[in-house]
Amino acid sequence: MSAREIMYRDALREALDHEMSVNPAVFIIGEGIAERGGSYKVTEGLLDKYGPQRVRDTPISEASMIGAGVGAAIAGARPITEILYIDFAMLGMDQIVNQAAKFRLMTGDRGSVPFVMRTQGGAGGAVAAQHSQSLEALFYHIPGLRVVMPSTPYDAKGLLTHSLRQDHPVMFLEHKHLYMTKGMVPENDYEIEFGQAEVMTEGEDVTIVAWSHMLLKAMEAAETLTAENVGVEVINLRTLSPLDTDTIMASVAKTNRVVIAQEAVRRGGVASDIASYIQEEEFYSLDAPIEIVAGLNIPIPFNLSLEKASVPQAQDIVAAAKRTLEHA
Amino acid sequence: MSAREIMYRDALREALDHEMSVNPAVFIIGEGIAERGGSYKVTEGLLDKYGPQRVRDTPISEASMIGAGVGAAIAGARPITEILYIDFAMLGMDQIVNQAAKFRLMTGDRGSVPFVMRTQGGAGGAVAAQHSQSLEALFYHIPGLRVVMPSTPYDAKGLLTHSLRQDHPVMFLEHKHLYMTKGMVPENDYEIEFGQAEVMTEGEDVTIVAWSHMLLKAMEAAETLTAENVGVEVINLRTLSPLDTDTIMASVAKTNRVVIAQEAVRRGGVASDIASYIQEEEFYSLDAPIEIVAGLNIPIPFNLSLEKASVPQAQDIVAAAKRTLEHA
Amino acid sequence: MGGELMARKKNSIDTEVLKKIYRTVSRIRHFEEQGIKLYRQGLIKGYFHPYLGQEGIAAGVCAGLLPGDNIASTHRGHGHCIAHGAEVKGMVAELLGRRDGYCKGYGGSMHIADIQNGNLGANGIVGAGSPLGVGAALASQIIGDGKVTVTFSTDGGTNNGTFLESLNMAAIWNLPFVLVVENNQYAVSTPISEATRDTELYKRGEAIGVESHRVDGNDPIEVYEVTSRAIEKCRKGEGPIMIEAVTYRHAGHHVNDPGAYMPEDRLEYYKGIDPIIRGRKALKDMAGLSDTEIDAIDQEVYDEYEEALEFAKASGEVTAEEFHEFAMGY
Amino acid sequence: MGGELMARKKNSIDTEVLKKIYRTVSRIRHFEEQGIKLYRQGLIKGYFHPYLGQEGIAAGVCAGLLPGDNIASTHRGHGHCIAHGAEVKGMVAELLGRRDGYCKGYGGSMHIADIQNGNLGANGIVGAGSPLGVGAALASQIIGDGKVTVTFSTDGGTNNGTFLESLNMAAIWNLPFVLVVENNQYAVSTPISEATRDTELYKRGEAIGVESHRVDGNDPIEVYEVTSRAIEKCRKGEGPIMIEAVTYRHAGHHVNDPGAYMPEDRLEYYKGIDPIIRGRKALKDMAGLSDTEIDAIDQEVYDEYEEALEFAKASGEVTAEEFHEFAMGY
Ligand SMILES: Cc1ncc(C[n+]2csc(CCOP(=O)(O)OP(=O)(O)O)c2C)c(N)n1
Ligand SMILES: Cc1ncc(C[n+]2csc(CCOP(=O)(O)OP(=O)(O)O)c2C)c(N)n1
Ligand SMILES: [Mg+2]
Ligand SMILES: [Mg+2]
Repeated sequence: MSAREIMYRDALREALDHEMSVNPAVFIIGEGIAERGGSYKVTEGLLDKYGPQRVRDTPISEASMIGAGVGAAIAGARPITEILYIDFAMLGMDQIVNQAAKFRLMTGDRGSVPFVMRTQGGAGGAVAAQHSQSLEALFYHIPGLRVVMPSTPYDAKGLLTHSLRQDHPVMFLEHKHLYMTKGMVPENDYEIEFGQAEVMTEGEDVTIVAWSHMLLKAMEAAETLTAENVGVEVINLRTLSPLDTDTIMASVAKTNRVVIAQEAVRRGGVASDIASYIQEEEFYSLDAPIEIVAGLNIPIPFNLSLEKASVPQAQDIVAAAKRTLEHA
Repeated sequence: MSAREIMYRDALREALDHEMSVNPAVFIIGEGIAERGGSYKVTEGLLDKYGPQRVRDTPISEASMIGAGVGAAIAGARPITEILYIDFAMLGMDQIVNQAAKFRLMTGDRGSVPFVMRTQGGAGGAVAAQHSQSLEALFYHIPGLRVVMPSTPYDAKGLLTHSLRQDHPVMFLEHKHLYMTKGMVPENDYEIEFGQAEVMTEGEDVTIVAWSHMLLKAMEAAETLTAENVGVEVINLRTLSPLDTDTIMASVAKTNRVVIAQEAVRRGGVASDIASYIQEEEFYSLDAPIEIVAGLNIPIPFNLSLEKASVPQAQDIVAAAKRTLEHA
Repeated sequence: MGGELMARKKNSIDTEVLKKIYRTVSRIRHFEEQGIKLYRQGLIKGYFHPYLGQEGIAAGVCAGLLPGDNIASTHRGHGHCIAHGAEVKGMVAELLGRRDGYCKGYGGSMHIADIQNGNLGANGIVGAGSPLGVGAALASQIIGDGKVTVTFSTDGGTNNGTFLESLNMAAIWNLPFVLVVENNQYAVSTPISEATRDTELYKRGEAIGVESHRVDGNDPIEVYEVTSRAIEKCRKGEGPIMIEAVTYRHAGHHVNDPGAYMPEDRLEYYKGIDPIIRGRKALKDMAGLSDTEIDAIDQEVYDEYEEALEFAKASGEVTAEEFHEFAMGY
Repeated sequence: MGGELMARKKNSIDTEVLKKIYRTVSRIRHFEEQGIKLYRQGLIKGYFHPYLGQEGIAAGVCAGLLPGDNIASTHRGHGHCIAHGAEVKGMVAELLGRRDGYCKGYGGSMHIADIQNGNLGANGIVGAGSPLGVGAALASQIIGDGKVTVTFSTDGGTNNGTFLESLNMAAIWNLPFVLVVENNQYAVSTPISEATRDTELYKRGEAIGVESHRVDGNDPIEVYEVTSRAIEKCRKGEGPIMIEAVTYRHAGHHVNDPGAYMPEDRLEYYKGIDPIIRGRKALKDMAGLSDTEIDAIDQEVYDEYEEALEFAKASGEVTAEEFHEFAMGY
């Protein structure tokens, strides 16, 4: 049961590997995931271990790769479809929104869709407007989908393991800047259930809510703030849907101030939704307006400096936290 | 310049007709829109008047109908693509999200996409999970798209006319329950610019923000509340993106209480985003938590009573308004 | 290969199979005729797309499937549901929106499904069943459950890009997948000749290396012969196969569509080669049944429906409270 | 029609056209070779998909277009951009992310566009250019501007469903649209034989009634002959036409891909029929140019690039403030 430091991508691979080893119905399809081991090396070695039936390269047919995953899930398998960039998932939105998410209702709760779509989003490295989006809000708005956004190697493994053992369609959203990050991960298999946020640091003055790569920036901001004697409670959401409102509300009730940090654009993002619950449930606790730190309302430009200017940085979170502290 | 009472669908047709008559680059494609005049009769008669070049039936190829509209717009025409149900727009999300919305940025502001996608959403008449959605939030989150949701015949004509004269991609979202509603509409052409909400009723006690069909329920709620001596200010947003925050904030600053009513599901809807701005900008004006009245977080079921139970009714708005009044 | 109707001696078919096929045709016909009445009475709400005239396809195809094989269906899905073994009572209850319906009244006509028998559901999105069916076939290949999946699609559905994408995927993986395209020559009021230049849709399968056939969809026996062979090939790992079944609706697109755009003479022609007529003829010619014996099958069908209707009407609706509860965990 | 290379006397081509084609091939070759250096120096960021080896297609196709005709391009789009008349300096500036780039540095390699000359842009979504190009052709038909639109697509792009959907739409409307599928036999590392059973992609066009051809994409002259006739047919209202141009990359998928999966002998074979070699040969055989004269063209190309690079390096970047401002109204 020992843990050791490994990379996020290795943690993901361990989850896939273990579930494939114990459950012959688990399989994975995607572009370049077999021989090539995937663009981020998450599936490396799985072809050799599980063979070409269960680890398959696909043509460039995102809509049908997703649809085939949904169909396989309906028919009793445990498919994973890997989509190279979350941007390309737009090609399969019908299968996600109209099929996967609605099947359980449409069948009167008789059918289920234990389907996992793995993909990655976020800005990073000048890959421009169509390879840099953070689109979790689109899935988050669709009832029936589980939206999972691990920030750490530990979460990556535990959440992916759980995803492959539960019965609902999961949008498992990784981040291109996280694959090479490291953290302690147990060797054995374990599950992190959905809807269980983690309080990363405890503090009395301000709550910072974050997910995916933004958690790292939140932690960085927390360090800066702590050094300035501000008590920061950083919450790692892990899953957006279901959302652990209990943990959020408990923290806000204590700190009375909140910053929500998301990489996605400000307009219509998940942060707004979280804010709407907080102001509803903790109206009288709040000492300051909820601050949302988010991306600019514009597609990500190619130029690297402008890309950086388009998404929030740790210093923006620090500034927002300080703004909340200016209120009495 | 006389106005007369006509139906929402007729108002839409007048806008199309007028723009087609003055601008030979305006054309419309869709399923059954030519001979058959469209499922809601919006395009009736246009084939006869403008011929089969400019009024075309398409195969059932939503992704490419939308993509062709985008391409035609880029190339200098003024296309309208009609999508029968907003649910089917999911098939064309790549063209909407990755192409139409991003083209202006990607071309360094040299290209533009004067494309209008007309479609309709909303529950009504037991058409079940895949024909009943309110999906405006998905477009609202994508920078570059204009999201237009007329509630009245007057707005329908003025907003569609404006849509066809401006240069950005427009998601023009109608509602299946509005086509037969009536209202006063000028005979001549006129434009309603985007981002100009209308205050429908003035009042001192509570603001109700709504759009599309929900505005009618908001007006109904306002009547009930007025009869009980509650002063209600109903705001008809008309466009979600751009959003007229000035009008909203001015009202909230006056009433100190807000209800936002949307037909879409609660989680991750546009209402949450509006709430997030209000709590930010009018934190100290608010006397009560912002109330969001919205659909259940589940796909729309077939059974008509359950359908009705899934989307908000006027009485739910009344109840929410009263809850805000319970706060000091 | 494609394009030519496969010639074969029809008298080699087992009488029980012939009876089964006819019973299915009759059952669907009666279900639709009665359903239209219920719709006109306001008892069925929403959309109702009758399968009238096309019954031979569902009946012929499903007679070649084994219990538990999977099917994915279309918006015009009552026929497929019946043909793949659903009980009429659960279907009527569903169309009436009742709790004893196959989908508890949550799905309705456009989403009717019968998971237990392998009917993965009707679909409100034209063409969406193709990738779903390919996925089910993929699951079977990986799990090794020996099942074949049939997706029923439509002429309109072949213009949804997933037709190409998913059939191509099925092909490179040799999946146990049969794509049955019901070419009824219309998409609502748009004739197929306005939707594509080449109305021989099976060619689209051939172009990507898929064995493809065109059959007379109004002849349930021919449909059975061709598809049952296709299904067996797929079961042996020689899939996928595409079958275009040419047919015609007996009515408008949905109950409220008078179908005025359908030329009289064409309609008369297709009514003359009605699957009921064909099915009866087959029972007489190939199995030696008398009219009385065939009428008895019809009578069973009518009786079954009466019972089903009573059952359905007696069923309650899911309450708003129950539904709220369901929504909480959705 | 499709499948056979169209035979034709090549000596009927005007010398100026031959020179233009060669100059384009040379320009693209140099642009890519220098671009790869800039990339390796860390001056170009993001993705860079070289067009090396495929230059004959862009050069041959665009030589048949008129100024102002529209093209839609792929993720491997530098060649198309150059061939359709873009200035190299604006292109280098774009790849360096500078304000004087064609897209102010907002687009980069994957989105390079040249709206003024009718290049509607490279595309980061494989296959997405097909509906866009069909739309542009539709606009031309309706406005009556006499333009033809070419969409450059890829073998991988024919597996995106919009390939079928949009080509079918172009067909029923007889649009002035040419779909050029650059079949370089790979999608990243996946060989086409693993992506589809039938690697003769032009058949997919034929199956929906579209005139379709297969050409040697490494022969710019053959490409020019076939596509220029196709373009003229489209201009007369006899479109659309699909052209599959068979080719091979000289390198990996992008600069950082060593392309180890590409068999040596295949690569050597294709390098032996390189469009530069072919273009030079055509200039000699058909127009009687000397090596010196051809080298002079190359020299012009090199000089032009040097200037362009200086221009690009001297160009600034859009500031964060300016970008914020732009975002406000986006
Ligand atoms: C993707 C999509 N587009 C449009 C519709 C609306 N619609 C429902 S049925 C239909 C016509 C379908 O024609 P076809 O696919 O040939 O099937 P048929 O009705 O003839 O059985 C249309 C356009 C839909 N349900 N799904
Ligand atoms: C829809 C989509 N899926 C996946 C990718 C990632 N991707 C970029 S290029 C490429 C391979 C493309 O192969 P092909 O289409 O044949 O073009 P080529 O690179 O050979 O020119 C892939 C998979 C993408 N850009 N778009
Ligand atoms: Mg049809
Ligand atoms: Mg390729």
